[in-house]
Amino acid sequence: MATIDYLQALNQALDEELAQDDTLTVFGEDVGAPKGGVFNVTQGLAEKYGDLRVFNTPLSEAEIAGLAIGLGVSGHHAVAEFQFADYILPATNQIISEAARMRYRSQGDWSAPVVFRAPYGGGVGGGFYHSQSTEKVFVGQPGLRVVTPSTVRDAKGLLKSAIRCADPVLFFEHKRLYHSIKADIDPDEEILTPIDKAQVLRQGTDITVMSYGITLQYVLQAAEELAKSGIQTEVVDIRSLYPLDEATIVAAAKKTGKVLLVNEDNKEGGVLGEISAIISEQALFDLDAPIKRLAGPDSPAMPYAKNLEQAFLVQPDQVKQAMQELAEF
Amino acid sequence: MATIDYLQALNQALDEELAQDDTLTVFGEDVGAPKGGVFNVTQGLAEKYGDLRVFNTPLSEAEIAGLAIGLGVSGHHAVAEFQFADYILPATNQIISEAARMRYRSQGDWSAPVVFRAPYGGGVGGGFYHSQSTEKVFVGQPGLRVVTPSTVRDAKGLLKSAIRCADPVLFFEHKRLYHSIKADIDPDEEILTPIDKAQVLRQGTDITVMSYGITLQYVLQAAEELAKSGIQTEVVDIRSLYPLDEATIVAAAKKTGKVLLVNEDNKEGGVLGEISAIISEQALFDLDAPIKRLAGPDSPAMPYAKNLEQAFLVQPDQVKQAMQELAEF
Amino acid sequence: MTRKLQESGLTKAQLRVVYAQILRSRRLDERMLQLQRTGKTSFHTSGQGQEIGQAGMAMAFEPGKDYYLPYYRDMTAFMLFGITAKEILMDSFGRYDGPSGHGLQMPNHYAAKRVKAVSQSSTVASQYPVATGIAYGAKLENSDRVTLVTTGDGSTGEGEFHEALNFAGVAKLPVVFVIENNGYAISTPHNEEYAAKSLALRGQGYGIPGVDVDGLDFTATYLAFKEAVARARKGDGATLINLHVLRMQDHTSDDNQRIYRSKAELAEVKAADPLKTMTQQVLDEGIYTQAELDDLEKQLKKDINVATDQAEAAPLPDLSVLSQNIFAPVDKESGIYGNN
Amino acid sequence: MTRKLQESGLTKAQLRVVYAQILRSRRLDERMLQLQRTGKTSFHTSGQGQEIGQAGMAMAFEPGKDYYLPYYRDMTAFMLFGITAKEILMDSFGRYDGPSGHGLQMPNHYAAKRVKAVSQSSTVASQYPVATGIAYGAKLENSDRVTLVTTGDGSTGEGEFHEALNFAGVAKLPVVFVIENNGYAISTPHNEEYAAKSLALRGQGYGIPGVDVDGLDFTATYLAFKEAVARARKGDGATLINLHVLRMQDHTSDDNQRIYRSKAELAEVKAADPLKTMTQQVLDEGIYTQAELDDLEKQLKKDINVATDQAEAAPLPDLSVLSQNIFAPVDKESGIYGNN
Ligand SMILES: Cc1ncc(C[n+]2csc(CCOP(=O)(O)OP(=O)(O)O)c2C)c(N)n1
Ligand SMILES: Cc1ncc(C[n+]2csc(CCOP(=O)(O)OP(=O)(O)O)c2C)c(N)n1
Ligand SMILES: [Mg+2]
Ligand SMILES: [Mg+2]
Repeated sequence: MATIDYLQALNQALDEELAQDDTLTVFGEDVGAPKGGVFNVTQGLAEKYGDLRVFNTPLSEAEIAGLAIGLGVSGHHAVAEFQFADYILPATNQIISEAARMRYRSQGDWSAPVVFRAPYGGGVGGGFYHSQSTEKVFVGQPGLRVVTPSTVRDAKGLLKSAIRCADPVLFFEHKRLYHSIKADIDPDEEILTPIDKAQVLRQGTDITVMSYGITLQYVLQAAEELAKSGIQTEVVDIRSLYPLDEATIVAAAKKTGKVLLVNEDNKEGGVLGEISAIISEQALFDLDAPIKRLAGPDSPAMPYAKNLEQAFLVQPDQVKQAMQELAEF
Repeated sequence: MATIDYLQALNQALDEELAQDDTLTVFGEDVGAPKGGVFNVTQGLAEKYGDLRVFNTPLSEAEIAGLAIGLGVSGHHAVAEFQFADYILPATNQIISEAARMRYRSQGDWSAPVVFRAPYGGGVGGGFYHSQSTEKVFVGQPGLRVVTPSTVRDAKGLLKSAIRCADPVLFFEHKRLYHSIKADIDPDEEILTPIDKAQVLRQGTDITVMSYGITLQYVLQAAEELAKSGIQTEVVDIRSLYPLDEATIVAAAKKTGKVLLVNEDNKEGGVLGEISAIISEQALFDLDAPIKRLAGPDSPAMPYAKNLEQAFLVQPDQVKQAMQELAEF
Repeated sequence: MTRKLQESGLTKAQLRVVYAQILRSRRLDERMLQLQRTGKTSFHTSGQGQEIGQAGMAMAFEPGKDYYLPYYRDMTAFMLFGITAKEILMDSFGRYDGPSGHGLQMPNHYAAKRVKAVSQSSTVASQYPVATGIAYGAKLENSDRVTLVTTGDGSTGEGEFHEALNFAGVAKLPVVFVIENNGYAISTPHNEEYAAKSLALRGQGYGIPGVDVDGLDFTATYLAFKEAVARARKGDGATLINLHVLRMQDHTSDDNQRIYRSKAELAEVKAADPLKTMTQQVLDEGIYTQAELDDLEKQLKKDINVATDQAEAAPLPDLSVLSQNIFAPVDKESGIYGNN
Repeated sequence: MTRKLQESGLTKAQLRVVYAQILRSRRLDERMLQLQRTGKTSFHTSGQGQEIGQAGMAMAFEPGKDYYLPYYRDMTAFMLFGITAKEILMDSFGRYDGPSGHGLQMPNHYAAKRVKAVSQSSTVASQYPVATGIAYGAKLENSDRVTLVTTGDGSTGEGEFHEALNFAGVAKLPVVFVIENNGYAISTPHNEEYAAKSLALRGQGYGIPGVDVDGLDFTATYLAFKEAVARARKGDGATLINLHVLRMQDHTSDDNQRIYRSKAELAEVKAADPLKTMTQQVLDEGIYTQAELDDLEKQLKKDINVATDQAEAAPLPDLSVLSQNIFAPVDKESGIYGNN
């Protein structure tokens, strides 16, 4: 056992997969030696696996995506890094028009088994273009999986599974989880996390809260605190943002009849809407309270000044309060 | 009065606004003389207003968007055409990073009062890349309005309002409405449609159906037919896809307590999810039935072979049946 | 002056095959336009005027070894890579056995797993970045396979064109980038697409050779591509080829070019038909006799008739296709990931 | 050889101002690094090594008439357009009165309505297409105003760079495109960014002149820009300027360049500091005496101290900003649209 953080878990996942799959390449802006990525997720990999397999690309996100797709198409595997989730946007066409459609439009003649990694989320003083949650732009594209790990174990297991997945996976990493969560992981255990399943992290009978990213940490913490006053929370880590794991979501909603959905993104138009719609379509008469969403305000994410940034971000006490109110509903 | 179709209404809107606003420009691929757009929406305009104001651009959608934004920023107005809604994707970064953020990030020092037009929707034998509903990619970006007219009157009035709007507007036109719906429009009437309001097209007391695009026509037709068997349908034209008109949506949902949402896009991840979430958040206890969605399957839109294309598309009889089932619920 | 076919260095037998394929492709193209006009199919994009250039291009590659990312006018090159008229017609009729799209893709979206012709989108130029990934794969495999990717002149305006060439220059990728330059992007003439004296000049900006090639001249085209392919196989990197061709027909069957091209211009284009030139060449150089050509025409007509009937009779995709092959099946055993 | 300042054709008075602004900007940059290191601000991107080139560039434009779309290292040019140290510091401290972002944007996102310096995103190169729209506006207005837009060398890899230049060539737009080429994109050296011998060669691919300019040489830079601006004002279209500069500091305060640049290279860069060269020039050419320079240093220090205090004391944005200026208010009278 060794205690590692979320970022180290990602690095281990890449390292292990590079070791076991010699068709695998890892690249992106500043991903190669000696920098190993602006967040250091790929640190040491170019040194270990050579700069033909782990390398820097020019600034050109569409090319980064297309390069990955072409590698996937021709029997290689690729993990492409977008330096920030904000900078996936120039690659939208490649991801949606090429990667997401490759298998279906050719009925399996061709496929694009590639992973697009992207650090997302705010609270790092990054202003509008180093803070966004851009997952909503990419969900709803059949053929493209969108996932995000919110635990250290999943950071490793989900990335390894994504690399082994035969389809393109857009893999979001919350920047504020990189160093803020740690866990004991056995370096010899082969961790592979299901790529299409939500995960119940805590069992409860009073309220059900579903979340992902940093806000999931707030939910877990609040659940712990509220348990002391007798409120038992069912906590679901959504994890697979597209396609959603309807079965787990609906079961968890039915279990308590009171549902709160939490994420960091803007409220209107984000992925929580779809989760809510699934529940009200499939479990309406099991509900004892309106399906509440706690999310960012509907203003552009995210202003720079600390006070505004904090006001934008969903705060732990807001989460706790919303949970309490729901329990009392 | 003159009977015109949806496409002519769009052409009239452009013509009138070019006449009254001499800062206005209209451009895109093949938009200038003599072709006037691949669907002829801009036909005759370059001849009338000159090819400095109405012109062709090279194939470069990011540039088309940026050109419009720069014009808007410097006191001009622009209507930029994307030849198909599928081809907005290469411009995603310009639209989201520049247009949608311009006003907010500069606190009003700069703004981008531009319209991005895009023909969307399937059923035209266009396969994967001439059939998509790409609105879901762009909703949820504060600062960017997303609208679509579904009546002839709105085709004219909403485009004129969008042109006069001080913010960027992404304007979707359903291709199969271009020539399939007609209306009597007084050419001398100045039609300006509210840009942030849904519209109740039909009053009813039994069920509420909300839709936009071609499927709204099916809803209206079915409502007419069902009225004969005593089912009274409240029909809402969503029209403003972002931000949504919550007040109208919630009121219409409460009115009957039975809600059906219909669109042509895939079901999971589309804009219907948000509408559903708003309703279950604000009107849950007024509901007598689960909020149902009738939408395309969760497979890539849209296969070419006629049989598959028709199987993908929501059909009029499916709409009618879903409405009937909801009424009987 | 158009160079002699014999100067290409190809054998007479090879040249006979090339010419027959070009003619087959022209006749097939004509048939496809006719099928569209009579409502038998709903769409066609003609490649007439681009056949000779495409043939010179295709002959420089090794089908089955080299990867090919074609664009929608590449029927002639595609056939020279080994695809039959019947296969192409199945795609036109939206039949499941069509190799390009199995009835899911629009006509003219040429692709075939069998010859490493990769599935394409309609989004112009987006195959360029994908081609660089495939080319990078050759480096990883230590293979001397080459990747061929084509697009139109107007499509060079897209950012993805640029990004792909830039990376190919940096990584010295074994790829041949082709611009089939017919002077138009739908109705937009080249001077409204780009202001460069020649698009070949772009090569320098990426550190790769850029060459102008007369795509109406089979031999000139073939030799230029041969050089580019040799360069790539040797590990010397990419080449950009600006292949000058003609667009003889409407942009697609949805278009009417008489609106934006003058009668005089269209007459000129017709007169310059490179197929005429090449037909004269094969006769002059004794590759075919007139009698042989007459037979060939008859044979092609018969073949295409048969192919049309067979293609039309082939089954449409089953409705189950709507939910197949969207995602890879999740492996039941491990319960965790696709069958990668 | 660095050209004499007097050969620029600027008056001694003008050159005094230019030099003072350059020095002010260097001292301000140093202060901003210090503020970041001591935790007073959270971020800074240094422009050290690019000041002389930026000054030569800025002096060729008419602030207030010409539009300017800067990038994040453009502090010197921005100041020469008429922005004060205090204003810049307010942006660094995230204060509402900062002209660039009113506390909403990160530091170094230079913009100011007052001098037509347009709000920028962090997404590199995305200002290039926007600049073409502004330049097109000049044509519509029949104005001889020029648009200046800058970016870094690495950023030229982006598709938006290409699309903007292509259209500017086609439409002969009055715009000057600048690449401030410091040889690095964060840790990525130029040979991993592009393979062209010079990025100036890209100009030909767009039908516009592309020129290499020594951005360590004030006079050479100023004259090159003067020519580009004159060209644009006359209606002769765009110019691409590849301005060779140095990046003396880390990419940003989040970076550590000692990881990827050798000690020797960093020592070389330090030795080549163009400010040293120019300081020698102003002394040699009698534009300042040493005593005057000493005074100037003292004055700048005082000014920057005051500016820092004032900026820090300025108010943060009010929380109400969170819901302001997202959309224009809908006009109550007509009930239908924004106040366009
Ligand atoms: C990204 C994108 N934008 C627009 C279109 C619509 N479109 C299809 S073909 C075409 C013109 C292409 O011209 P060119 O590249 O010269 O090729 P050609 O058709 O002349 O062979 C356009 C605008 C598209 N398919 N993709
Ligand atoms: C589209 C996009 N991709 C990536 C980034 C992250 N990023 C910021 S600056 C930079 C390097 C820019 O290098 P260059 O253009 O040479 O400018 P320099 O910083 O050297 O002045 C990168 C990769 C970004 N801001 N935008
Ligand atoms: Mg063309
Ligand atoms: Mg640089």
